[in-house]
Amino acid sequence: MEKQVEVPPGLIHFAMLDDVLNLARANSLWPMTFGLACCAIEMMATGASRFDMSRFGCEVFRPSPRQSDFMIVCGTISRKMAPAVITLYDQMPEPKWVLAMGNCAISGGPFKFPGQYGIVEGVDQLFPVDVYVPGCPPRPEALIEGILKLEEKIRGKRCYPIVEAQ
Amino acid sequence: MISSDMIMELVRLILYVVGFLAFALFNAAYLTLVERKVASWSQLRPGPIEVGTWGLLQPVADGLKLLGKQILTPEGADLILFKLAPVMVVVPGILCLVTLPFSDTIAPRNFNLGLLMIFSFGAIGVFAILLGGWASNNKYSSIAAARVVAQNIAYEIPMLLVVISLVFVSRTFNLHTIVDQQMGGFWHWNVLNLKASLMMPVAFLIYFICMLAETNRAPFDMVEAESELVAGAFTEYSGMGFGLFFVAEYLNIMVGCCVGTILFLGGWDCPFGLLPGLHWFLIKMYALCFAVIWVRWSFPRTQFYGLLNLSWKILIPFALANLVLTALMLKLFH
Amino acid sequence: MSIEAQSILNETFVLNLGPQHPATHGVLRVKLTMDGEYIMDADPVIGYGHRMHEKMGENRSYAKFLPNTGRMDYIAALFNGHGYVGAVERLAGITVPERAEYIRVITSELNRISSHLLWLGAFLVDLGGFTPLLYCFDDREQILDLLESVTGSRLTFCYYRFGGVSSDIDENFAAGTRTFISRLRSRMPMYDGFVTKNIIFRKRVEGIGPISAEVCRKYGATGPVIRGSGVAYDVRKSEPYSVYPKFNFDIPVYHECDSMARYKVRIEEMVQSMRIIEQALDTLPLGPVMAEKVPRTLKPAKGDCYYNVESARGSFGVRLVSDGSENAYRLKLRSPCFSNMSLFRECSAGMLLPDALALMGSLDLVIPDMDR
Amino acid sequence: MKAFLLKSKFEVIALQGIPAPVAGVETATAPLPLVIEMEHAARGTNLDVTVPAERVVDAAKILDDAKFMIEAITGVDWLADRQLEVVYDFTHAASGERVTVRTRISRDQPKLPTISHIYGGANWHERETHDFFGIIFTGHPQLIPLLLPEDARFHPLRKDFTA
Repeated sequence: MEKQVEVPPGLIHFAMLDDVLNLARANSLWPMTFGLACCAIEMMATGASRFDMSRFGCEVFRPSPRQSDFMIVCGTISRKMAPAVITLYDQMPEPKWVLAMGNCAISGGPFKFPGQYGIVEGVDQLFPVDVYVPGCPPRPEALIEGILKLEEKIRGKRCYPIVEAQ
Repeated sequence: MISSDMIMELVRLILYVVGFLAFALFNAAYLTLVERKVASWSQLRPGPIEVGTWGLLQPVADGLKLLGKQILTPEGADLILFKLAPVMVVVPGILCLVTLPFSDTIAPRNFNLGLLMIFSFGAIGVFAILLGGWASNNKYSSIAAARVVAQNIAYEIPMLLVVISLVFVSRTFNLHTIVDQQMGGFWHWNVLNLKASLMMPVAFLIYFICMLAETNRAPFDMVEAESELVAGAFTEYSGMGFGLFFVAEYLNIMVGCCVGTILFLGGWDCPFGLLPGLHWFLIKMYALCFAVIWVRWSFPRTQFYGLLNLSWKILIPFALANLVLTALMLKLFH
Repeated sequence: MSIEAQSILNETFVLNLGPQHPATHGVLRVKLTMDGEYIMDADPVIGYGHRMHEKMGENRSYAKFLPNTGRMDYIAALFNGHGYVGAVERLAGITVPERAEYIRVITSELNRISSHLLWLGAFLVDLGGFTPLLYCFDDREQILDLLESVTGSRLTFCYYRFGGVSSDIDENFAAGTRTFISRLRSRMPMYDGFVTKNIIFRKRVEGIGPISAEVCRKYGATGPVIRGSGVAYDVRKSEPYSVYPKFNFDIPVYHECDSMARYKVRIEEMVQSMRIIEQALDTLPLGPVMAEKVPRTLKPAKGDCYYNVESARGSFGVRLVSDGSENAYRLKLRSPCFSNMSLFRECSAGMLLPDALALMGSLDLVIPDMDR
Repeated sequence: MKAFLLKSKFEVIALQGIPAPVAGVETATAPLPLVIEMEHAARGTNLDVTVPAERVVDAAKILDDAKFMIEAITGVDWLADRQLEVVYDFTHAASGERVTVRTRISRDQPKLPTISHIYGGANWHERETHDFFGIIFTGHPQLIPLLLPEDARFHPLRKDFTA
């Protein structure tokens, strides 16, 4: 296990401003148009009519990483693709977040086997991930819940009710 | 000596500056929400509803977020031009508002050459996008920058030809006077002014199409062309730099719709000759804005040569015909 | 001509389209040599979505490979499953009960409609029109509901088994399918009015991206691509498999060879698929949905065989080589997208960038299927 | 076009190769039946042709003249025989007939003439086969990795491959 590093608090706080900014960021998450594999179709379905992630203000898919706030890593990252994904992550301006969607992005999923030669076993080997959404592929509801989790992480508290399984 | 008149004038000026800046930015921000709402209605979905009632706080959140974003400058970019372009693209839009009369009494400056001023300022925005695209040092941006110049030159011509024919009819560049001439019900509006030129409705249509192209809106959104050029000229802009391009786009739409309302739709005149005023102006303007957004979500993008063909082979001949016809009719009947 | 003038005229630049680009529907990269907006040479660089399916086919038992079939061409996942179980059944000599074959046909054709709907939306997004995508997704969700009720998943179906299907369909499914078909039929005129008759759309696809029948033959392009080039090649007719010979349906063929022809073929195919589903539902026989006596660990006899099916994108083929053990010795997956994409270099030379993207969109690519 | 009409043509070219067995293989297998008509329902192909490596181009020409369409090219690694098999699949669009052409080459010297000048589509299929099995298609215009990373020097579908 890596040792947890204690981050010293800053000398000057703009508490209110930070809160307001974080509130704005949480409610205006623009994802990057970036599909890797199967999960991309479910990501599209999440943006489409029935599930409609625009309700939370995050339907503005920006094709350029410069204008996006978070990256939905949806699908398998092959070793050939990995440098490109890292470049895209580096091109995003701060503050930025990463949501790993699907088992492939979490750990390599079904394509991880002894002697595999082609994939990166989890996107967290490349850069830090904020929210993991498991599933193969995750349902659109799961992705929306993942985005709400991300909002919760940014804001520090959750403002939407948690849907319980029946 | 400072007279009370001068103080009043100063207060009036400040009020107008503050008021119009607020109005411009408010509109730019909330037109994005309108855009998203119209998009969602035409796409069988609710649209932004969770951020504030009805999504009303959505533009606020977007704006604050963009303010708080890091601004990246790509390697090899022309630093000065890269930073200057977003500012240059917004300023003309706001300056255009200075001369627009919103009602009989609400008009910041009543220029005699108001119409001319709007079109000269309107032409500056194009160069800002060109500079921004070129300064980004990105191939997609460069292609988009080249496209936007060709497109704007192509559409400036029919638009100005139409406007000139209108100036023939009204014999003035003063926007206030142009509206005054159209008072008294919708049959007096220029769009139906068949006495002056039989092609006036066509002229309005040409104006509307040219306005779509000048403001780079779908189906002529060659600048952004998401599925072809990533984000076009704005590809490398992040944070508020990108936000300003966004603001400018909606400002230009608003100015275009305002000018369309003034030139063709009788400004603040009530369609039935009752109670003219600011509200009618706003209703007409927003109706035009709605049409612009509606078109965007209904049509695919044209090809670039299709766009140029439309301008050079259809719009310009029609605009010229309109000009000649107007001149002839004025000569014969007036 | 002076040397300076020539060097100005030959001023080309290289544009890397992708791997992340909105028009490539995933992780395709095309190295474009451009002269202004004209494409001089387009060299597709693929493999960014390579997921080692063929290696996995050799590494695990026949049954354990089944989930992989749902993840190759995930938009039309059932066809991959059909091709794979078909190959194994052919080699192992398993006969499938008739009811199972009917169910396979019904679900496959539903999947074909959903795939074409998604293509329609994505194609329009390539052309810059966003709204139709949402309507297509609206219709597609209805199919996914139906398929989810029998297969248990929304996208990466793993429903077919060696010797049948994993679960039987019920009355609700049949009724729901009929409701869906009448709904889609009622919406076809809407698509026709908003898309097919749209003047901008027609200007952008008519005469754009011609692919001749000869090019299709040389590159092995199949599916709607070859049918849009005037060749009536459909595996369902030419090498009948499953119970397709029992149904009446036409192969739509258009001779214009352009993107519009490929568009029309796909629209017409949805109509034909609905015809097939209705006939299958009307004549659905009773009986078991799994063959009896299919061993748990399958060990087909030594030998090899080829089995192909008409996927939504073309001919999907499986070459299976068995050495008599419980793992396949070699599993070759012939993906239609791979062949369809290989002609892009030849066909896109000299085109404008937006037109080339329209051509690419009309090929209906699924990148992980292409890269496997 | 009936596939069996091509049988005699294939037999001619297949026989031409017989006196010169593939270099480096000491007749590991018994002489194969060269051109076999098959039942489509059982094996998925109508004609199964085995030709020597240097006759692949001739076989492709016969099929091209008969207006066959290229379907796939793939390899099989027969580690025990120290051989690599390359399998070409062709289809005839109008009749739905299918011809499989096979050839075996030595595993130590995996060289085979390209057919990409006859079938443009073979270009990618051969590159893929080169990726997976390391078979060198002589005369191929662009034999660089297609599916694997550009700097890949391994051939994952060989049976002795370990990551």
